[in-house]
Amino acid sequence: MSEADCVTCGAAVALPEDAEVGEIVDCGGCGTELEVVGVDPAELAEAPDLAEDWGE
Amino acid sequence: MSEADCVTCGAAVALPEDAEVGEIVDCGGCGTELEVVGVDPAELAEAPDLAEDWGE
Amino acid sequence: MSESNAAVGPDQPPLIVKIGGARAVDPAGVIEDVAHVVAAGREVVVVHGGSTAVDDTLEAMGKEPEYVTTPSGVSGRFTDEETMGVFSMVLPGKLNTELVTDLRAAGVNAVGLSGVDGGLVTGPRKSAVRVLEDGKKKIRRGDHAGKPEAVNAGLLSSLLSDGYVPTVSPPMLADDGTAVNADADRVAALLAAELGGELVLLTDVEGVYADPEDPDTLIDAASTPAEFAAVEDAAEGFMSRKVHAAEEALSGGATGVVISDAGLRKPLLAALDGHGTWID
Amino acid sequence: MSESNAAVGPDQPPLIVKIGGARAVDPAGVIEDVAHVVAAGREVVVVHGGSTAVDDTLEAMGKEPEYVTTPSGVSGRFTDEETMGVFSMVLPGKLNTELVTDLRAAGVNAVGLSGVDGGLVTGPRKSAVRVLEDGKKKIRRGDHAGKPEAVNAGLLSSLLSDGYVPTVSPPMLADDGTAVNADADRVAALLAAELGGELVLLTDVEGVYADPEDPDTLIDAASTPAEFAAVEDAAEGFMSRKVHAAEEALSGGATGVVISDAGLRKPLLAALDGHGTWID
Ligand SMILES: [Zn+2]
Ligand SMILES: [Zn+2]
Repeated sequence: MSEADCVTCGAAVALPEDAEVGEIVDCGGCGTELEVVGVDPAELAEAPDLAEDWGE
Repeated sequence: MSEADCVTCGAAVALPEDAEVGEIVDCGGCGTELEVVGVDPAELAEAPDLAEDWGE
Repeated sequence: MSESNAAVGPDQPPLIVKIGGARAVDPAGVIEDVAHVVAAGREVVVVHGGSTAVDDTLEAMGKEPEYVTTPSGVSGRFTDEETMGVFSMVLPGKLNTELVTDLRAAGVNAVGLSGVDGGLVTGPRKSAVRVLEDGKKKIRRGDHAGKPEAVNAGLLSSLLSDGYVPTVSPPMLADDGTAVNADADRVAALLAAELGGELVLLTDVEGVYADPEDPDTLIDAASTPAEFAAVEDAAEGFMSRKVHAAEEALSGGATGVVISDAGLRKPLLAALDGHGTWID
Repeated sequence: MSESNAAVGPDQPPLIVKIGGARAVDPAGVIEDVAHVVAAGREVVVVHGGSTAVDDTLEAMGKEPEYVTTPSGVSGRFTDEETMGVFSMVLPGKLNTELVTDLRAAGVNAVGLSGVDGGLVTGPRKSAVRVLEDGKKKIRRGDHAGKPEAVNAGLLSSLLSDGYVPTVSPPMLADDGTAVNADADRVAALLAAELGGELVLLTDVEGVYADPEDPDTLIDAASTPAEFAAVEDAAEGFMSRKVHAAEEALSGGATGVVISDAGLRKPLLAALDGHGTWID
């Protein structure tokens, strides 16, 4: 299990075993939604806030 | 080998062994171009005069 | 709510008709109806989709159509670059050409346009989408989809005043300059709003049912906020999108919307005559 | 024969540019050139084909493209109903949408149209064709092909005067009401004739060679009947069709035709500046 720092609060965030690029994980420290942008090494970025639209 | 009458002059026109629908045969009597429209029984029609066009 | 023959006069607002796209649906009835309405002097815009035909063509080319579900449960096509090419083949290519040919054969002076032509339909690109896959929330990027927000009204009105029937299909032109997938109901709603027109959404059911399981519960009309809220509550799945489209059309300036059955013998005239669910 | 910068002024006749259809040909150069000419105030119509892309798509769908040879040795596509569907997918669908998107991204106000739209290009259907197969003369029926003979000039000039760049592809609308395959060079020639315009046929060679084996024998210009006869004699295969198209354009009212190389860095400006074979 790898981990990476939250880009907002700096807390260490543990990635699930089978984490995939694109997956969204929540920071346990500040609650920020983080996008897994790399798995080896683990890297996180703030997940874009995408308004969900009915005509998707 | 089957034969059919020329639609123009009435002469008997012999069809090749392997005649196919759509094939064009010439009447030996009057020279009319005849289209094979049936093979069993053999049937002939005047072949349409299709101008050949460069942009075909 | 019946409009009877007044619905086809030249003093009526432009009529925007959204139909399915595939010839398999047999649009002969609606084509005759369009010819009738146009002959009576009313301006008409036809909009079509054709998503199932896109799937058929993808499969014929050995590619599996991909649908994703958002975290809140909305399902939709994920349009990668290759799918976008097939989308253009099927909608503005095969289906639009067939529909324009059929309309012209019925005496309708149709001109086919995609939302890309002349920048007819533009809006923001949505290239990333949140999806739920195997219980995981993910960001999927590379979606060729967009939200129709603006219309080249000059192109549309110029064609209408010259006597043409614009026959419109997705894709639209996104703000990043790419051609992208857009919901055809929503495109039709936007055009109806822009033209201050009446929108007829033809579909494969009679209209909106209070109880989708019970055909006796068809909602005839919704003219008050409370009635509209009841329609919104009742609409499920694909029907909820049509109701959303109706809402966008009306809030943008459309004079009325009807959701009605494409399978009736004269489906467009029937809708104009009061069949289906009227919202205004 | 050089026209230099005068070629792009607003006082020039409309310019009709025929290009290949597939993005693979990289039309970026010609797109920039079209943007340049349009910005200088000249009216431009773009016409494209895309036959090789039709073959690629047929093959991707598991269908073999069919070509037939006429008794006099002219080779051409036989377009059965299924092929016609794929033709519409590829030309007005994928390729036209891509080209309009690319033109718009370059600042050109392009509107894509097939010959079916608004009855833009009409003429007789040629459903039967004489072919030579295994040494036998045969009649093949069911060909979806036509001869472009008439243009909806009103639609074209209305779009041009509104500042659009019509971007046109086959099919055309046949007199029996069907959408059919038509030679894109010939469509371009007909539009040039109708508009009294200048026709640029961009191709994959420098122009017409007196001896196709010898690149030093490029014919620069043909202005007299004798010079034109020399061009006709020299042109072989696909080039003879371009020369026929040039002839139809000129006899119909086009002001001039140039056959030039699409592979040059600025292929359209180069053609307007005197490259290729000029016929007038
Ligand atoms: Zn945090
Ligand atoms: Zn005879």
